[in-house]
Amino acid sequence: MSVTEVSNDITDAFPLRRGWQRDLIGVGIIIIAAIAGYFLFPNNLALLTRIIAILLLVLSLDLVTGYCGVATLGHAALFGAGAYAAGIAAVTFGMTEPLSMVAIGALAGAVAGLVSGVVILRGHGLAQLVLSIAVIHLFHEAANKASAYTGGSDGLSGIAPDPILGLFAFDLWGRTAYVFGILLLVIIFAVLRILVRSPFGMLCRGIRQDPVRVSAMGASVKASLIKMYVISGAVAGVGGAFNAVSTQVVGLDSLSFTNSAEALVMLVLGGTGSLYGAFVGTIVFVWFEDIVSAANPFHWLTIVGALLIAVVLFAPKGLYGTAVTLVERYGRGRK
Amino acid sequence: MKKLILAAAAAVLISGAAYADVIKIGVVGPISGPFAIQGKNFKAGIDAYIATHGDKIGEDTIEILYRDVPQADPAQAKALAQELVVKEGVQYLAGFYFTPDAMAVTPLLQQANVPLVVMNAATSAIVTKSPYVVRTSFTTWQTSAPMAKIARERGIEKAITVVSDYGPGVDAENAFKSTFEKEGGSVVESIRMPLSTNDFSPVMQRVRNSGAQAVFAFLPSGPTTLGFVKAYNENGLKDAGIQFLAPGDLTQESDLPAIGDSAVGILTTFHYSLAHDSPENRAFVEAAQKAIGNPAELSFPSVGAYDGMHVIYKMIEATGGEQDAQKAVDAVKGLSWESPRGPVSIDPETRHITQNIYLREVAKRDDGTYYNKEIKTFEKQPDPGLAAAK
Amino acid sequence: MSAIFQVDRLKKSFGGLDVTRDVSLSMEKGDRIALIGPNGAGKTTFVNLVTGHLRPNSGRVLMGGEDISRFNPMKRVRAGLVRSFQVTRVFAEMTPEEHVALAILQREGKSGRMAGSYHALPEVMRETRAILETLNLVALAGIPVSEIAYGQQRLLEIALAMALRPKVLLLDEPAAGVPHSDTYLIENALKQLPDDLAVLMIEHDMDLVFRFAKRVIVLAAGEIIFDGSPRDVTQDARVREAYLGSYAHASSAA
Amino acid sequence: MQVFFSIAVDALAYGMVLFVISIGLSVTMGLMRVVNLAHGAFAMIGGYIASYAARDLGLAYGFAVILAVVGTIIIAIPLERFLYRRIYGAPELTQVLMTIGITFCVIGIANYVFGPTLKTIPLPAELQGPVNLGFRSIAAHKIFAIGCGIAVALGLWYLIERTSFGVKLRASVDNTAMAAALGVRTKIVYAASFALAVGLAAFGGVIGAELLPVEPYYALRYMVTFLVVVSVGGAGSIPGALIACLLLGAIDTTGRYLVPEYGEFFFYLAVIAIVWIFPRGLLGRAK
Repeated sequence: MSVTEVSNDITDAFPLRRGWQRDLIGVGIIIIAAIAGYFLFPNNLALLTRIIAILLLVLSLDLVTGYCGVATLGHAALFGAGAYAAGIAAVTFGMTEPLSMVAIGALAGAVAGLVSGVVILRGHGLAQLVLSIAVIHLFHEAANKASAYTGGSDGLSGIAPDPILGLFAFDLWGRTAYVFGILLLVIIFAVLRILVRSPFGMLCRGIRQDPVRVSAMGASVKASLIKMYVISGAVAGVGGAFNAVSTQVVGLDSLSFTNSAEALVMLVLGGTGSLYGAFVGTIVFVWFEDIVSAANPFHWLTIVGALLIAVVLFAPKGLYGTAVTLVERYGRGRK
Repeated sequence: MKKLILAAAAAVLISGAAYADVIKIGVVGPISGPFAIQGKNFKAGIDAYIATHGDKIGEDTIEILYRDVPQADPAQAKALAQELVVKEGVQYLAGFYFTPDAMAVTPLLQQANVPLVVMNAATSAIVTKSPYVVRTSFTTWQTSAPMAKIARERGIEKAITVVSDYGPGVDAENAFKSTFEKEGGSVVESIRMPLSTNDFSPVMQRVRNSGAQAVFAFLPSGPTTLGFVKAYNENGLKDAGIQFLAPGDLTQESDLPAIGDSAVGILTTFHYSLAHDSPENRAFVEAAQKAIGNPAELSFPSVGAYDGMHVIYKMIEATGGEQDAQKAVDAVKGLSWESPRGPVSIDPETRHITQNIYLREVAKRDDGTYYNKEIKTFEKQPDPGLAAAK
Repeated sequence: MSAIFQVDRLKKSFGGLDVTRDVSLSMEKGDRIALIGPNGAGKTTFVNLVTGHLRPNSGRVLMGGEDISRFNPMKRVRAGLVRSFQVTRVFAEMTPEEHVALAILQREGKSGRMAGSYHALPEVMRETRAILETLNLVALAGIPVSEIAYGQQRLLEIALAMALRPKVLLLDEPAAGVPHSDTYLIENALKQLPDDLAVLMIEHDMDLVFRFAKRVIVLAAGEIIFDGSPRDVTQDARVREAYLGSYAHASSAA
Repeated sequence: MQVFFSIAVDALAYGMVLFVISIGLSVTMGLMRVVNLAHGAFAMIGGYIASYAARDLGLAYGFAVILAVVGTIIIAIPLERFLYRRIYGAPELTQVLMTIGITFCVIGIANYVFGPTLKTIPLPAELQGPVNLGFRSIAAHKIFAIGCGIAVALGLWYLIERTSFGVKLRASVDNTAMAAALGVRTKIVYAASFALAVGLAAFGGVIGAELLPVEPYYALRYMVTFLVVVSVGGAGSIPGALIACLLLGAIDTTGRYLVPEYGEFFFYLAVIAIVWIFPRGLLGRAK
């Protein structure tokens, strides 16, 4: 076996471009789906916009749960921090320019990510879960107490963002909010795909699979995880801020345990550790909830519960993860 | 392309207004989740109204669309309201159990040309957020303040307040405290408990040690009130003669069978008791119990919904089915009618309902059921909360 | 020539039980040392003490004269002290190529980079390829580790160690769990380690020990009872008594 | 001093109620390694059965309790057979998804069958009303709950540490394959311990109903509390859970007495502090 053959083997066995192609296709699908959504459901843009905000939270959760293996039921703390920061900036300090609101949200989310990361990463397994629960309750209670700024349980209303770039005002149909959301989503998704393919992303995947091995390589597990938490916080913060901008209101629910748990359910439903799973899980869950709760609001909870059980039984890696496995198995079978 | 869509959407909206013989009303409330019983009450009140008044107003037929917001979630509430307006073309928004949800929707109203009839959410400020908001329920200020007068009348000098630590709880505390002190009493201590409190024994010990003659309490209606009232009895406060005072949320009829004997003797002030003695109320209760299925589940949000429907019917009559929020709201300003709860009217200034507030005592009927017995009436009470905020 | 690695009177006890008693040793560049001893002799404790996973009661560890006793495990790795694991620790879902590339990036301080990919770094790709070639792992470069044979996972452990370019390498039973027929793979891999690297290998497979080591240290009951050439170890009375038993006769006969 | 005793009595009562309700979860989570978020759902089912038996059928309280425990176990057996058995040993997140799904279904069904109103379980006359302790009074049912807590703690400890079932259970959990090789029928052992956990949940649901009243959202409302208590104690440790319940009960009660406004902060900061110092829980078994 000559050296040239060997290197050919490597590129064949692991073609470096295939991953990038898949991402380009992914971004393409998002854009096409977004355009299709705009024209097919022109009256459902509020729902689609809401999905985008939640999706940013679930993507952010995937960074720490899917890529780093951190189990958390308190991730809404990061989302809510972004939402409240953007809302307070607009209401109290008069910063109503949407782009700067989103930037403020990202910053606040990152800070919240740092704080909760430091606390949550102290524990492992169950202890970690409990720390995350404690964190979300503390954030929630803090927002409830600071009612002078947050509006407490009445919610923070009166957020009136300016037109984007002074041109596009937020309208009743939610078109501006939708397009703005899609742009944010595409940018963040592209950045995150770059991040998870980067050496740092690879390191984090390593940490999830075997932290001891990573530290035996001389890398700091804790520092890497906290870094990832801060990034995750920024993403969730953008989601929260976008939610504040598009709905013009922030409620205590955005900092709630329920919100955190739902995000986790959506992520696991779609499949962890690929970012694509976050898309599938969020869209399926919210869309399912919307349809079922409109069709039969009195029993939808039972139906959603049955869906979750069915997913565990028949698609244990989540919808996306299981689909990928099936496709791969099929592909290999054909070879 | 974009223009085309815009035009098409506008056309749909306009045509919806001009030729509709079906007028859609979007109702947002907690239909599932921990507060599902209150959503059920909305539906019961609405169904009762339609059952007794028909679903036709002139040529037009009423259609109700329900949307579910299980817990306070303003973003979700707003998205659903937006969807109701844009996609379903509703001409009226109604319902709203939680204040933040109602607040979230107010910015939409002007652009959507849709009035909002609040059937429960009880924070005073909601009506100030948009000129298109009308409220047919009550405010916590409205139902709590009279209790302070009762307390003074009954010779109580020192009282303690115990409330859940969230918006309505704080409202109740402020309403009681300011009125009570104005009347010459003193509030020795004000305790705010987290909403998640399960064990009220420690709180009761503090109440006992405070030396107050009465405790004024506010908790959201639901499971915690049961534990609270029981703790009041079990810690010997009742025996020590410390009077229990509260707005009627604590003794809502659907919780009474569970609270049972522990509640007997509790004094509450509220805008509505199922036991209100009038022909209007008897007819209403009969229809609403039929609508809700299980009579034991009927409670106060149903009357807010029932009167809300009355207001919407009047709005539709006034506009002849045209979509004109301003005209609709103007038509009900100053409207007065005989509600199941007693005589009521819409304050033209605040668009909030002016109504009687009743002092009630929980009592036991001969058949073993419990009810809120009305023993005193404060007539034509406006909402003092808005004035207090100024 | 000064010692690259020194352990100075290391002591560790767990609740009154001395597991490591006054262990001292020093290594120089290019050393090939085998650390052997019967079960429970304290070999793994020794490795954990040296790598910083356990804190000794007393004693020091020095790298190139510098006291690294207070370093945490991570800093020790960065100082050039690298270990492999007795039971393979690899990332099940990642490919050998990714493993080696990650180790190289980490060594170069580039593992924190948040953009780009190692594919775009020619020097990393070249070195990765070279290491995989050395260890004959090229054919498996793109397959998730969970799907390759255990013996090859052991090779990957060695590949990772090589990629970190340590000054001192502690190999904890590199042939453990590998079928005897495949031990030669490991042995060949060990031959590819750089000449100036100091290697301390813990191993049970005596054939491998005798072929690999220029020097053998025997640990028994937490104490070094022998430190010398492989030829002498079989002759040492204390070692025979403590440990080797019939195997010593067999191998001396061979 | 009186304040101190007063708080201590409340803390003990609250802690014991928490213990009775949560201990079943410690069994599933610590011994069977299943993150069972549906624990509250089983407690709620127990509460509903007892309420139905005592209030609607007019049966005696003791009989209602037994009926609740047995009935809940009967309901749980098919769930174990068809659902839980699929997630033994699965990743935590999968278990979370499955058990949340079960919880949602139970809530939906309870809402449908029993309606959204509160359900009470009428107490026998002896357990009603306050008991005077001299310096204050305490509800009789709280004293009863304290007794139940002690009985459950002792019984469980005996069962797990002293009986052959306990030996088999611990063996099956530590090494299923080895236990099976030694002739332990691990599936039966798992099913039995699941039944035990569910029975305890139902028992706790009934005993604690005075403090945590039964309604459809019971299953989610108190889930966090159960999870926190068990984890702080160290999943799988009976004494650990007991200490955690008493400790958290004391912290919670003291917080609510002294600084009710900041009760929530007080409680969760304490939880963080405890987990920070004992990352495995107070008496957690090392994995």
